[in-house]
Amino acid sequence: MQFLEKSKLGVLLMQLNVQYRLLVPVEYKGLTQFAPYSQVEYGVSQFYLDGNVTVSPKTVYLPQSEAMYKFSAQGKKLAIEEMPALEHMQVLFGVRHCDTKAIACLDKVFLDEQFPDPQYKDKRDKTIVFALACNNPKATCFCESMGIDRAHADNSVADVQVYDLGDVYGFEAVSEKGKACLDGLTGLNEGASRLPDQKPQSIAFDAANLPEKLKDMFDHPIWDEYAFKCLNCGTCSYICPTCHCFDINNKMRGTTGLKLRTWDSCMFGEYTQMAGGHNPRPGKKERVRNRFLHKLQYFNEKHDMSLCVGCGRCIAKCPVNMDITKFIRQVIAE
Amino acid sequence: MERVGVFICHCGSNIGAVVDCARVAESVKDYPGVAFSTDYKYMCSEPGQEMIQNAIREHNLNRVVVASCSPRMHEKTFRACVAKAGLNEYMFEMANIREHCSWVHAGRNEEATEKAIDLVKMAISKVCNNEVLMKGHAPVTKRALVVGGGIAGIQCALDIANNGYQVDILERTPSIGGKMSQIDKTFPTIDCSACILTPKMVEASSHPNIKLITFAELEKVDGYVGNFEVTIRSKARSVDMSKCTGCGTCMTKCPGKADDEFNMNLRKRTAIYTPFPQAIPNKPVIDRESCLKFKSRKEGKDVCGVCAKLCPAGAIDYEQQDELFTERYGAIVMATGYEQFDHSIYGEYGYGKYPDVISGLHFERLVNASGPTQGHIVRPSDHKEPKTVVMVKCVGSRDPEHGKSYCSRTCCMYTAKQATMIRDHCPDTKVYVFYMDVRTPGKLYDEFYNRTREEYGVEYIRGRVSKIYQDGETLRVKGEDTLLGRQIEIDADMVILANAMIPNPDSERMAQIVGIGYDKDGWFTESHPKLGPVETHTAGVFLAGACQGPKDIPDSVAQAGAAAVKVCALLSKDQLETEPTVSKVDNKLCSGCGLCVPVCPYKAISLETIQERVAGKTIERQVANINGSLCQGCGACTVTCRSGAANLKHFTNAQILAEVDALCQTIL
Amino acid sequence: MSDNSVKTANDVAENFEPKILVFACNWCTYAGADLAGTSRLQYPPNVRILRVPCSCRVNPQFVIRAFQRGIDGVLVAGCHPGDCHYTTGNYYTRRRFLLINRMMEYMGIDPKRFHTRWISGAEGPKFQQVVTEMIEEVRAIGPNRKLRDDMKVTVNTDDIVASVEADTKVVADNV
Amino acid sequence: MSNAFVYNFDQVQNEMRAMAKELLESGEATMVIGWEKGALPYQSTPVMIRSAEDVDKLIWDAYCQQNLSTYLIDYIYTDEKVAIFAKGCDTRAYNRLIQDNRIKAEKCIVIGVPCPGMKNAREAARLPENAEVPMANACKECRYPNPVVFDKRVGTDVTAWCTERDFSDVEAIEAMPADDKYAFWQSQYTKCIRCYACRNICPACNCTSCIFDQSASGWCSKDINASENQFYGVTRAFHVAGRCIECGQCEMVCPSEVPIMLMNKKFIKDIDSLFGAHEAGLDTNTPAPLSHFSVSDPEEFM
Amino acid sequence: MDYAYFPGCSLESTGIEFHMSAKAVTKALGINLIEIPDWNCCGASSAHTRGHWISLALPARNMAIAEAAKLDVAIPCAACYARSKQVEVEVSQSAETRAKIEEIIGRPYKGESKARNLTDILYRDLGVDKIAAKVVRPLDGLNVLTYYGCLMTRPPELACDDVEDPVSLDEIMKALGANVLQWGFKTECCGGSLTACRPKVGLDMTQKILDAAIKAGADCIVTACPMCHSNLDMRQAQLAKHDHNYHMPVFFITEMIGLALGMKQKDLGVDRHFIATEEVMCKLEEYEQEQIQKMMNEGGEA
Repeated sequence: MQFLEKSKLGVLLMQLNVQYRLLVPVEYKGLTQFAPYSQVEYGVSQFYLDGNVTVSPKTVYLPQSEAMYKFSAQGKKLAIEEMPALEHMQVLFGVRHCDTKAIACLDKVFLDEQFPDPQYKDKRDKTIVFALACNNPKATCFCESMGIDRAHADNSVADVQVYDLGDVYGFEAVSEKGKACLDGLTGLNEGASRLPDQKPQSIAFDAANLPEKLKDMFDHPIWDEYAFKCLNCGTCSYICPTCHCFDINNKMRGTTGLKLRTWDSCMFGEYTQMAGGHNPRPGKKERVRNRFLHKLQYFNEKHDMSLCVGCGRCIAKCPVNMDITKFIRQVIAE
Repeated sequence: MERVGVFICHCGSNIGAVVDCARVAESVKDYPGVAFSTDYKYMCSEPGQEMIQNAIREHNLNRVVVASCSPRMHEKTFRACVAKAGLNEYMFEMANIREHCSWVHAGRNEEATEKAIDLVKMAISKVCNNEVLMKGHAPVTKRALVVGGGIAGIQCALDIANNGYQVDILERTPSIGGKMSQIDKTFPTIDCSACILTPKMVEASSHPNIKLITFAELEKVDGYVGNFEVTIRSKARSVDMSKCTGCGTCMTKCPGKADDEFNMNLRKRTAIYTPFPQAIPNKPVIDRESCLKFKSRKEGKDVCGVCAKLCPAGAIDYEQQDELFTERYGAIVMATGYEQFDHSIYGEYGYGKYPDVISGLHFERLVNASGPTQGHIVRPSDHKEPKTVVMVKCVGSRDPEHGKSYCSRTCCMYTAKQATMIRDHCPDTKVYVFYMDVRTPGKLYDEFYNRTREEYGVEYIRGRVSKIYQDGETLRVKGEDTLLGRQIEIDADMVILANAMIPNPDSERMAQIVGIGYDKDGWFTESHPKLGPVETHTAGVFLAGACQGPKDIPDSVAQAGAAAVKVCALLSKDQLETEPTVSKVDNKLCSGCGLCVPVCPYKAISLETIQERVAGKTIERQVANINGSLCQGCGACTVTCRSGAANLKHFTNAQILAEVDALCQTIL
Repeated sequence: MSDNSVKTANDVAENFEPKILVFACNWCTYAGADLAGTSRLQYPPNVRILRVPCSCRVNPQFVIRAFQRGIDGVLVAGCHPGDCHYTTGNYYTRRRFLLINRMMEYMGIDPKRFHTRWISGAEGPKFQQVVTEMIEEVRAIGPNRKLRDDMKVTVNTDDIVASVEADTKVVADNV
Repeated sequence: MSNAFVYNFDQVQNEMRAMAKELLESGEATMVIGWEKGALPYQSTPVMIRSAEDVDKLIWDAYCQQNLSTYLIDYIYTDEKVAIFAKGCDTRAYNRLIQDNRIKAEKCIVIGVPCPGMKNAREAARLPENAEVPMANACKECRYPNPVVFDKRVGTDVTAWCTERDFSDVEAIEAMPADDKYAFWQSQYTKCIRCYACRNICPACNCTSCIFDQSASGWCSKDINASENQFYGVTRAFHVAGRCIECGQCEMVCPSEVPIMLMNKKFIKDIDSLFGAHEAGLDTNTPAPLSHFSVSDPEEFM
Repeated sequence: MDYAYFPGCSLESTGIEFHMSAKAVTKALGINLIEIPDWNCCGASSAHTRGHWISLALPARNMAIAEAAKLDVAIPCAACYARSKQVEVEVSQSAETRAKIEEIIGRPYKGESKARNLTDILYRDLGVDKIAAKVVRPLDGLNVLTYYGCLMTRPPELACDDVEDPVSLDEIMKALGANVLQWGFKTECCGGSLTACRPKVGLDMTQKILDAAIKAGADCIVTACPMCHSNLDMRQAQLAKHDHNYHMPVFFITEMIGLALGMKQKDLGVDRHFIATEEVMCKLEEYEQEQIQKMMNEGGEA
């Protein structure tokens, strides 16, 4: 394990920012998200490590609005212009393991063997992830209950594991990419590896047999109790690291246009609106049920991993303070 | 799939001289939706319209854009043209590249062409969002209303009635007849005004299809073409029309005195009066300002009552009040006539200070046999026959500074007529006429004017009068004679001013009530100065006579006939085609909030309860419903409606957004 | 910053031709513009007239949409209160645009860029004068870069905040 | 001085529970909607009580912010008789929904609760455990803490701590030069992720189908950039202009902390100065300022 | 009501009675006239024959001093008024004129302080009813003719009353109780300087006016211009040589007001006229006696 005094972190980030396009967690006027480190240099936003960011690093790989290709009509013919790939490599610094697990979930969806998503794949290949062990979780965190090890990268996403050891930071290469990147850095000195002491999480439960339990709860009255308070806004799905639904639409300017991929949410009515006016999920109950089941049951059945990584963002930001853990505990207790 | 045909018109050189029409046609050839694009010298001509119709068939176009003049001019023409080729007339848009482009950007050809291309792109983007619309139908009330009982109103009512339709004449004063009843003789034939007017009045009053509503005013007009609901205020006459026989004894003994407006206040009249002997209806009215009983009632006393005592038919009813009643009409003709310009603002002409300075209408009353002087031309001051009379023309007309900027058209002729009549009545009276120009724009007009000068020896002096003042017995008129280039002073016994014509002082209020336009001087605005002089922009409202602009009796009568034909054309239909460009509510989007209901000027929107199946259950909920025939398509509700449920057909949100996007400046 | 970077202020100085959109009510202002045409009253060709049945048909969202599409100035014109062909249409226009004009100024758009005026069918010269004045005023303050909806091609994680700072520096309106 | 000290939460809470029990047992209401404790101390969440035993779930503290009136919309087509607890602003929201014809009075029972002013949950999340949490922004300017309309009520009226609105924040922005104003709004609306939480919580935004849910209508593309977000922001502000009851929930629920009330308050300030003072939601018959006019409105467009 | 006061050369010499009566009357009516310190001649009758800039610069200096004190200038004499008004109008309308004038007179002058004719001040600013209220000795029974001359009404841009039909003198005289007759010579020219350099032409114009006055049966003529007053008053003796004997008293408007306000003739300078004014005075007294007489016997009966 290699060590770095906490005070020298800025220097390290400067180096990274020179070699790569460095993205770090920042706070900007109340909104915390991942942004280019140049913003911290300009003093526009503040470096923010003391908690997980509200808008998850999903935006790095699946931006909220992204052009897939540009098309224009020349006379009667149509010309398509692909979007350029990333110019240079990126480093994503400070990702906690709930988010790395979330990216692993997204990989299951977007890096499918037969139909890998080119733009997603391009970003994943060109990004080196510095995962940060999470010492003091927020009151809304419950990643351990969802089987996530806050200290060790147990998935293929993290390239370097960073530990906050009180006065120093510990760096441990996990993947080849990570090792190459660390070698390129100076100022790190070798030492015996040790682990940070991590505070326990306030919420804890065993979600092991959750999917089985949920299998026959499709018509359970519990849904009324939870769904009635939901407003069907898109907050939870947009800030959730694992929600990955998107809508394809275009944006025209006269005879040229862009084919856009933008986030969408199953909570919106228009999401399942069909031609002719029929909507298979007309009300709140169906939509909340669908979201919970997709996260806790359907994804497991397909990919044997839960689509909820216990980051607790939805608990913090839901306008009506819906609490998924209360739901899970109630299901477990059934 | 939109297949738009674009046709750029040169309009001879009107557009072609400034806009490169070929380039415009060429540059929109590949615009989304365009299947065919060409230009031609005269799109509105016969061959031009045929070209459109052939193109529609050949290229099976389902939308057409014509870039030419203002849609206010030829939209109807081109809609009919595309309809003939089997295309729905609302799948058509126009781009105005003449009034809004070539005519106002002369010499800037390059930029004008760029602008034309933009305007055509806007029209194409809009037409791509047009939908097929069918004209609606609304019932027609087979009854017309003529507002104003002058010669124009009477003639129009007669022409309508003779076509078999019911018509009401609404007159503000106690009797029909209007200004013409005050006039003694009419030019150019000098036949007696009353002789040609009173038969018409009698014919109107006795015509089975005509109802006279006199001493009443227009209060409120609702509804729309074919279905006007007019509220009329019938002012209290204090005489029961059904009982009164018109014997006139009450008028003989009435102690109340008031200025006789009909005789231009040259004499007094009784409080209970008929305006003039041949008045129709020949039933008196009590003027409550000058009637002793009503005046005393104000101070809590109750005196006089002579007329009630004398009246053999017991028709006097002091308790009568104004009453409002509503009537339904299919068409309205405005014939509110003109008023004389108040020349007292010309202090230098001494009006009001010198009694012998009078206006044209005053003279008409002097020379009229039933007038205050029984037809003798005498000076108001001392009732002596004037030896020298000076007539001053263009008092108030053609004077943008203090008066009106326009020429009042009739003064030259009636001044010549009055001069002839003076010379006729008092052969040895000298008559001078100060003029700027003499305008005799009619049949036998100029001959009449020449006869006035040659046979009747009237002295025409080309020049303006600067000042008139009392100089002892006579009026000293100071002016100039521009032809001789010298100042001139005349001692006149009487001066007659030829005042300008202005619209009825109440014209602006009435225009707002009926919902038609008026110009800066208050004349009603016709739909087109040349091609639509008797129509207005409001369907179903027509104009007749001087209310549309200064004009003499022949023109007024001609216009009255024209307006009558338009009314009859309208009333001849059992059903009226209503424009389909009205607002419509999409029930799926409407949440029944009712914010649009108070916004509609025509009260066309109401909340209706509908039944719907939601999640397997039939429920009832309220949605806004727009009555297509009442709605006139203003669009106020479409902006109040937050969810876009109310949308105005032919001007939908999508169409307007498409037009805005067509101008897009941003780059991707 | 993406490739179609917003034009910086200085490269536009001299030959800037503003594009003005006029929402003209069919019965009065459109007729006034026609009258300006028939009387051959010349005015600069920067104006595009969009016909609406009544000024009360103009939704403030159209005006903001125009600025999004890069139009430099918007005029909403209708009949004088009392003359409206639909009797009360322009009273609603007045209420709406008294509010939305203040809000647009509150959002930082230069008030010279949006006007609401009453122009009747007989006021051809007034149409010419209002339009010419507006074009000169907008030409003086340069192209509008506020509210523009230039598509930022998000090639990679070009996050939102970076674009803010770039925009804010460039966007200074009358730099 | 937040008058939470004088105000006795627990006493009102007990009254609420008793009222709920009585309504459920008598069958007058098939369901009572109130608040229960959420996951965190500064979170209370709406709860639906159907049986009398569960009434003890009901709590009443300084974080019961959600406006329960909007839930009534979901039940107008059912034969449920729904009772809700309603603070001063919630009752104004109730009037708003009645006036907008979205709920039927006979299906609802409004239990008025005098409100001492709710605490700012967002600040509470940032502050350490036992710090003094300030009052929510909208509650600072609240002039109607006591319910303006109710079928039943609990607790005793509180004295309003503010008599007129404070437009100093709006005036501060008005005074800024044009570019700074634009930079301010653009940076704020760049943060917006168009989750529509502000629209869905707002009692004035109660359309069955919103134009931002009809992407085919062409009003606003789903692209996320400062321009489209500002179009959404100002359009929504215009739609609720003259109808907004100033409950401040839009600002509270925004995950990006965009100061949405600054826009609504600008419209409120202008409506008051231009068309006469107007308070939305105090009754159900005063017409909305933008759906009527006065001939003597100020004339600036001659 | 404070004004800077510019008497002008005539009011120090031939028109001294206009100056005396103006000072007395304005003081009595509460108008405070502050004489411009070190004023110079406005170049009325001859300056514009020598050159345009000198004709503007002379009055400009006086106006500039008044402008420094931020006062409008009250000018009784019509000629001085016309000259001062012209420089005020030309300077406020064109920047180069202003620059050139400021360079010549060596002090700033923006054209903001207005040149005001004293009659116009009495009629418009003060108002006839205020004058009527102060009348002690009404001029009832006195038949007067008002005479405006040229410079008060022409050219239109400088005129202080209607070009064709001026009314200010008429209204003031009516307020004093006089019987104002009608005649056509209100704005005819009195001959001006022609009565000196081209007597044949000038005197003929003066004579026409006097003849018209006699024909109209006036007791006296009232004017507000020293040049007209001297021509009408002084030249009557010269005209007497051509076998017409004229005896038409000519008064200044301020003298008339003074008399009506009960002031003594000496203080107003009425005794300094060429044509004696006794008849008018005793006519007033006679009339007064009759009034007292009538009141006496009415009083007696009642």
